[in-house]
Amino acid sequence: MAKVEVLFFGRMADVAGARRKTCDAVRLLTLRESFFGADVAAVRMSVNQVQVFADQALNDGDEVAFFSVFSGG
Amino acid sequence: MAKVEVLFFGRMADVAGARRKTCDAVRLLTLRESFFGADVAAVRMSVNQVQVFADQALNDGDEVAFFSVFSGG
Amino acid sequence: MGILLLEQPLNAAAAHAEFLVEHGHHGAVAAFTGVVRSESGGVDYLYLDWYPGMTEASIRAIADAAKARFDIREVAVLHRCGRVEAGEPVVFVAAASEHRRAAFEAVDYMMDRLKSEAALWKREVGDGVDRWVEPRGEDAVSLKRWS
Amino acid sequence: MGILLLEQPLNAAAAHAEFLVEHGHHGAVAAFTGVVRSESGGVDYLYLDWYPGMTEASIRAIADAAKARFDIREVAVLHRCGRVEAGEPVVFVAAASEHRRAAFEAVDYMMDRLKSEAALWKREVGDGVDRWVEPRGEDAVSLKRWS
Repeated sequence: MAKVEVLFFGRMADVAGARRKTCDAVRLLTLRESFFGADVAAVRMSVNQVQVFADQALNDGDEVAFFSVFSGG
Repeated sequence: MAKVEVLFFGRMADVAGARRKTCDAVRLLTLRESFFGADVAAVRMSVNQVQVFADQALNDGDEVAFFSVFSGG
Repeated sequence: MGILLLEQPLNAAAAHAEFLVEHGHHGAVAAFTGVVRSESGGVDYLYLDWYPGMTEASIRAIADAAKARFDIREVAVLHRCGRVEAGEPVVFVAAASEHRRAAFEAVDYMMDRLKSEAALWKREVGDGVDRWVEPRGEDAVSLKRWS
Repeated sequence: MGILLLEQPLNAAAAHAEFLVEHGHHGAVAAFTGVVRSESGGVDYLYLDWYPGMTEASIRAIADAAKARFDIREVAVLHRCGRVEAGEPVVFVAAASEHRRAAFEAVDYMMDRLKSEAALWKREVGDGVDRWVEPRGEDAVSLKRWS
């Protein structure tokens, strides 16, 4: 198990009911499922501030984020 | 003969060698020819501050202008 | 603010600031400032010849056309005439709208029309340079986008 | 000026003034200011959630892409984060160029990309209103013009 920092932004912070958590995790998609279940179509994710679109293994100290679609400007 | 004020702007002021003249004239194109001869392709004209593109009779007190193509902005 | 033809220096920063205060609440403000280029081939200043009355009317017609054509709330057009030194603003155009696309397009449109339909005559003067400027081919191409 | 993500009020007039002083000599300065609309259906303020580090990087990537794509000399992007009251600027974008078309297009392009590719999350809060905003269909259409 890797110890990772998990951050939540936008609507996903409301859905998860958290802004930040420290978690033990092995893979990104498993971690996402633990917060959002199977209904993940709207959940974007990043690892170490780089947006990612597929599963990957997590390492100790990784910073993972889950967030809704961007809306700036 | 009508007595008209004639103004010159842009390059046409250089060509005519004048900025303003008072002239006796009957028709617009005859007046234009008196300043620019037959080489009038680049000479635009207005009567009483409205741009015109064809000949017309002139009346006492009309303000005629001859000028080159606009270049603002 | 509306339409102004100025023989004195044009303060584009102040014009933009005032336009934001008065019309920014609509949501979207697009602006364009044209400055006499200081690095361009020896031009020390522009001289913009103008026809008092007709020049203002031609600029107003362009602003009115923009307001009729685009979904915008307000426009400003400030244009210099007379002698404009290198580095000084020659034109400032702004539009306020609830929609950013309309604001952009209105400013773009007004600039295109000002280049060739405002009653102004531009002369470039500098070291060994003294020429009347006519609209360039790219100005005509740009203008044609709106027809 | 470059890229700034601001938790404090954004002074768009001062930013425009500074940009003109520093980069106006190139000849063409286009600018866009987005303000939180005060008249729009009971919104008192926006809250822009952001991801420190990633948000700045995403904005910088958009500015760099504009510089690579258009014939422009300099850009500025100032974007608010946190709580932005109705009537306050939320974004200021500017581009300086020798060519007005390039300056216009660069600002237009950056605004389109900021709407959907900057790492920001916009919430509208007001009288009976509290909702996360997602990019609208027209934003996607506008963005597609550049692809």
